[in-house]
Amino acid sequence: MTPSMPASTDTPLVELRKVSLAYGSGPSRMLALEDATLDIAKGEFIAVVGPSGCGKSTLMKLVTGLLPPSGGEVRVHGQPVKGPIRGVGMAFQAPTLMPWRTTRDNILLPLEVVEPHKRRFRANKAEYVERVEKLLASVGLGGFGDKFPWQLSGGMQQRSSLCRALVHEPEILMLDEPFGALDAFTREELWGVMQALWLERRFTAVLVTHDLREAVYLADTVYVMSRRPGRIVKISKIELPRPRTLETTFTAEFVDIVHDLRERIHMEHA
Amino acid sequence: MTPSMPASTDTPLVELRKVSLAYGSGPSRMLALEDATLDIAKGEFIAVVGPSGCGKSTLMKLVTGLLPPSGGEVRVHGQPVKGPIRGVGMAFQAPTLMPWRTTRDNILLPLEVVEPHKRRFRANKAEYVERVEKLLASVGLGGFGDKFPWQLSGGMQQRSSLCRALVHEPEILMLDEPFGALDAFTREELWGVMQALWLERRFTAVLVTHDLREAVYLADTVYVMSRRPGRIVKISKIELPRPRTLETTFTAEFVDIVHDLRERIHMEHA
Amino acid sequence: MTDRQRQILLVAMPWLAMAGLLLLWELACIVFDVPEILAPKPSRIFEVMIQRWDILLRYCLETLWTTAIGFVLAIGFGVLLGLAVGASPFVYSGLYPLLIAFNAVPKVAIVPILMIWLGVGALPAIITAFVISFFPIVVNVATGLATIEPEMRDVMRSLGASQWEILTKVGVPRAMPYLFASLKVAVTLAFIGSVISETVGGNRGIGFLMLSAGARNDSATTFAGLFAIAIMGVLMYAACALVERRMTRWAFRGEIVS
Amino acid sequence: MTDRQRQILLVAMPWLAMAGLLLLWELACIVFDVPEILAPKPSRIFEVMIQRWDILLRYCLETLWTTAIGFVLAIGFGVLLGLAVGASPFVYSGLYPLLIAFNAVPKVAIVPILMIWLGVGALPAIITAFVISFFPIVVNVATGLATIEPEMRDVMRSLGASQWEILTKVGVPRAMPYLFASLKVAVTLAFIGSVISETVGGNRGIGFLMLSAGARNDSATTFAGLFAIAIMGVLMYAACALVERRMTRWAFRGEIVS
Amino acid sequence: QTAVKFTLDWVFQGPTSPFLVALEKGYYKAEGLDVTMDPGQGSAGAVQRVATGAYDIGFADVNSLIEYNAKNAGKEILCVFMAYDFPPFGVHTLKKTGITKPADLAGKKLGAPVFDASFRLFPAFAKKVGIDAKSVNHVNLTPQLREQSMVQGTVDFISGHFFSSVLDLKARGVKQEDIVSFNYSDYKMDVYGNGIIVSPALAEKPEVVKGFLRATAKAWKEVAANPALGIAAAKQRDPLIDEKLETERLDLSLKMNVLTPFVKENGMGDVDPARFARSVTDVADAFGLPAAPAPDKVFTNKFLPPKAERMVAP
Ligand SMILES: Nc1ncnc2c1ncn2[C@@H]1O[C@H](COP(=O)(O)OP(=O)(O)OP(=O)(O)O)[C@@H](O)[C@H]1O
Ligand SMILES: Nc1ncnc2c1ncn2[C@@H]1O[C@H](COP(=O)(O)OP(=O)(O)OP(=O)(O)O)[C@@H](O)[C@H]1O
Ligand SMILES: Cc1ncc(C[n+]2csc(CCO)c2C)c(N)n1
Ligand SMILES: [Mg+2]
Ligand SMILES: [Mg+2]
Repeated sequence: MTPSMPASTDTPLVELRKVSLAYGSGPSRMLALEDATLDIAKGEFIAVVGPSGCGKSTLMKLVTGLLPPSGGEVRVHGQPVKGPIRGVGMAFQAPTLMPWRTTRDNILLPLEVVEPHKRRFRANKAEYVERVEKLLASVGLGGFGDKFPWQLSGGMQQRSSLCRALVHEPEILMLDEPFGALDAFTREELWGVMQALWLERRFTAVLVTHDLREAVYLADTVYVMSRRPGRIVKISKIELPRPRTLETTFTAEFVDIVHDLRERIHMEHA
Repeated sequence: MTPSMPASTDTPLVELRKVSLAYGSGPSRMLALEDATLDIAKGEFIAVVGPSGCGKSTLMKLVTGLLPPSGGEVRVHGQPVKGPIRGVGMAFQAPTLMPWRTTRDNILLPLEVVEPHKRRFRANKAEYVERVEKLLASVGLGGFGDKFPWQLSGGMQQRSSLCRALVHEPEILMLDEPFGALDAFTREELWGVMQALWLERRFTAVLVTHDLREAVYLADTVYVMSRRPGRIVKISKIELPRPRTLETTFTAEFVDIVHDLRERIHMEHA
Repeated sequence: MTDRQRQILLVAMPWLAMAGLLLLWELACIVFDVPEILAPKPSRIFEVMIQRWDILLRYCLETLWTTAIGFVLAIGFGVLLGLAVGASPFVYSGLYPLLIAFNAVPKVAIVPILMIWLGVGALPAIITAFVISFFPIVVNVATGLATIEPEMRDVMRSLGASQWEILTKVGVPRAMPYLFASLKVAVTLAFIGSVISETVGGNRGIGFLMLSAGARNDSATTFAGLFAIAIMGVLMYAACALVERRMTRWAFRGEIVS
Repeated sequence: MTDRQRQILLVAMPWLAMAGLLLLWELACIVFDVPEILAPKPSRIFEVMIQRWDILLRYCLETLWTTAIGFVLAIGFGVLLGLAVGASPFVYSGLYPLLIAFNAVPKVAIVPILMIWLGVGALPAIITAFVISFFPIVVNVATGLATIEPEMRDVMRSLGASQWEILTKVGVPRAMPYLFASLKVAVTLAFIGSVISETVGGNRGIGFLMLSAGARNDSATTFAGLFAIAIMGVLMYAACALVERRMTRWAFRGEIVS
Repeated sequence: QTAVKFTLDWVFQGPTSPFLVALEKGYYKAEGLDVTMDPGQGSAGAVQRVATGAYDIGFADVNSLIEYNAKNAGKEILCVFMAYDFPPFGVHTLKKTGITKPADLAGKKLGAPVFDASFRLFPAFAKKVGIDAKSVNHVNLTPQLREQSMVQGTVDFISGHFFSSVLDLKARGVKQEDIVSFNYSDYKMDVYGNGIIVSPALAEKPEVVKGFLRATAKAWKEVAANPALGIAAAKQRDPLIDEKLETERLDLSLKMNVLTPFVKENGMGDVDPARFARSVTDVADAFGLPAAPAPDKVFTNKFLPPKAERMVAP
């Protein structure tokens, strides 16, 4: 690659270089993340697993620029991150829906804010509403658009929040335990939905999860983090062919990978 | 049993008789729960599983009297429930910690409110604080008592909420997905903690969960609910010997029960 | 108590409370033989109100519309300033002390100066009503913004929303319950502003009526004027409460369900 | 801008803003050749303040303590009434219209009656300060209570907490940011109340000073009095803001982190 | 010591300083009276304060009293000491308006506080000079606004006490020769001015009233001889007053309102019964009262000290 060529698929989309983050200052200072170094290529789907409180959510906020690192550097598109980056879709760990908006309006929010949708939002309103309805139906919430978030069950709120992260078709998708409050079947259904979307659009995705099967099913690379302060202790490339199906999850190869990851995390609990 | 004898272990502690619940009224009326009939004996540990949005959280609120049923009758201790009943510990689906209290003070809350602790709260403050610290340590949050809830990770908040439900040693324990935001190991550790507590105190417990292994590990009876409006479609007595261990979960019997439940829920997704 | 009885009682309460208060007043006047010049009996006040309803109504309407205009201006300006103060720590630290200083100063002392610049008439009344009532709105809107949950802010920031978008899409709805709380205070202040201005100069409005009645030792008419102001205040409040019901249902959801 | 520069600017802002305003005023006076009797130049006002600081201080202290007592009473009573109004729909519907009615009535019309019962002196000033400033507190505390998240209420209910416990353990902390917002408004009103009462009768406090200065067209002294009130208002506000920082940090956590 | 609450009609200024002298020098104390003295908000207010019993004694415009007594028959309040034999009431205008005689006031704009005694008496004055009071367009203005508004031309003329309006105008840079004043008394409206009024309850205790009047007359005599004494007392009460201005105000009021030929001859405090009776009718007419009160229900001289003690003219 000649230096004159623009950094494209060869430079990773997201680069973390020895990033650390400490909350608070003075005696209450607490290191949540230490020396995290990782690269995410454009179109890569990564998963982050690790014990509760190890800094996974913190890591996501660092990548999207919601938090400034205490040390090290975060780069996206080769540029150091100075503030919240554009073009991400983020499903936070809590649903964080706005109680004054109906579910539909909550999901329309990114379209009101993010270019280029914002510009044509008024003109294309009907079309956007239809898109939202489709999305709602795909996560099993057809017909609930008119309800307010506080009229939904916990799992339904979480799915709405997922829809909000997807609706503007972002380049980068950050999912913090997006299926945690769902039953096994709904969850596995949504894995399929998720994978299909990814295969179609090839966005870059970061998934935080406690479900190792979920991580292996969806991700190209799984990062295992240590207890707090979180460090990356294992990187596991998942070379399983796509599209993966529920059958894949019963193959020996799949089960082995899950088992390996499990063993590694178990060490953190010793 | 002679009629003059007080209803004791023979009458169930909690009785639901064809209970239904509809949210809203008029055109926006929506039936969340239909004809739920179940008995919970004193000291029984039951689990409720079912698809997302089927009315599990609603069921819990009905049992504790937080919601009045639209139809049917709820009885606790043989008395019809008219308002919130006393002596329950409840871990809601969301952590609902109070942001103006430290984690420790959040967990102390039931002791400030519930008799007989309330009466001696001031006098025994030190002892109660110690109790909270022990509880925090048992869920892996030792040393976090001074933090505010918004300084904790999602999983840590959930564990604090669990502590709050346990601290006053309630007669009835209601747990709405108490381990949903935890990694597998922390979760399994807490199963053990939970079971040990139950074996010691023999409280009556209702656990809502999406993890069938969790349900079977902990419960005496597992209830499977249908899609919304939720009805009880399967009742499964778990006769596995106690204490159950992680090894138990690998026995054929255990796996079979889980498989059966799984099949039944799968039908709901068809 | 059934739901229906409850409903009826709720509607009846304000009337019962008011009737109770007036009765107490009437009785106190009779028992303590209070001279009319001090505090007339409510029955006497109502008598005057009925007798002179046409004059009262005319003066009331004059006051009402200056107040309404001043109040609307106060809402507009108060919300904007509140947004600015709530959104920027610099505006906050620079402007808040000045605002407090300005508002601690009794407006009675300022109005004459205003009148010297603007002459007497409706304009100074509008301005006084505006000036006296915008502050609670600023404070409450600013507090509403400052207490936005950081989680909501993060949702917007992650979408790359501008400061302005965060303000309008989260800040404004979040601040609504605060705004409506402040309107209840502001509307009463707006009336006070109008009336003060009318007493300082001019020959219009309920303030003038009360003052000239006072000069004639006609305290029944003065009190009739006070009652008229009170009634207008409650009407304006009812209008605000109506809008509040529609716009902030989400914040009061706890009340609706249980 | 570094964090340090930011910090310095934040502290400097109120002074800069104030200086800017006064400068503008001074210039306007010079350019438009405003006669002193209309609006004195700030420089002249400060001259008077420095010249007569001892007298001013004496009067100020008189006003300050009546105001402070009235304000403290208003907080106590306002919080209690706010809790009652926020907690019970019956109290709400029965009392709110009455409160609005009472507060829409200009206190200047009520104070003379008060003085007849109580005589002139500190007592009517305290009561006026109290009466005028408790309403914003009631409204905001009540709104704070009414907007409690139902989830929090359920936590308490599931513990079998009494209405009173829900009120004190959830309602009060929840209403704190609202309370402090209202205190900012209430403290300015309390000053206005004191000063009004002092103007209506008595020979104490800044209100009397301004009255007598007004009667002899000594507007420099009148304005010196206004400035003194403004300064006291800001001082009281600063005291409230200090307490606010300590007590409602959780609600402003969004500001602290980012 | 008997506690006595005393209210002025207005703030502590030169013309009311004799009361302060009596207080500071202990003349009231010597009569066995413990007097508290408060400023007021106009004569009507002072009458009301005494009427409601909040104060025992007041200093107020006797015309306000006539109105009050007419409307509250059976609860009359008595004036027991006439201070301003010549009333300070009048209307004032500026040369530039072209108004030179009272008849020119017809159809003009009058700025006045509604409770200003000169304003309230204006209809009677209008009648005497033959103009229609209804043709005058009245605008309410607080005392702070009144003079300024005329200087700015917002109103054509104002009503007010001579010693306050003229001094206020001069303070605004208006020259004495540019001010045109019409004193009501110069147009056959010879009503009385301010006097001391007592509550019905206090009227039952003649010794107290007599003592009060004796002390007051004594102080007035001293102030008439030496105005600086009065100013010093006022200064003590209200440290911020402008001595020069108050001296001028006091001088004016003494010369014009207090030390009239009648007072020089008969002493201060009493009235000419015929003139007083006439003034009661005039005032009742001006205020549109249904019936004039009997003069002896408004003023009595039965509490006055002997004439010798009332000869205040130096
Ligand atoms: N706002 C904050 N202030 C202070 N400390 C914080 C804050 N947010 C998180 N922390 C601390 O940082 C550490 C990591 O938190 P983080 O939320 O990243 O964990 P996590 O890996 O997402 O955990 P979980 O799986 O439980 O969600 C925790 O120990 C937590 O206490
Ligand atoms: N406050 C409410 N107002 C109106 N509808 C509600 C309310 N709470 C719940 N519902 C509706 O009732 C149904 C059952 O909700 P519930 O919370 O009991 O489900 P759940 O079984 O707990 O689901 P999950 O597993 O997703 O938490 C849902 O369809 C939901 O939309
Ligand atoms: C010494 C003296 N000066 C002025 C007045 C006139 N006056 C009476 S009340 C009032 C204004 C009240 O706000 C004014 C200007 C007076 N009676 N005595
Ligand atoms: Mg997390
Ligand atoms: Mg639920």
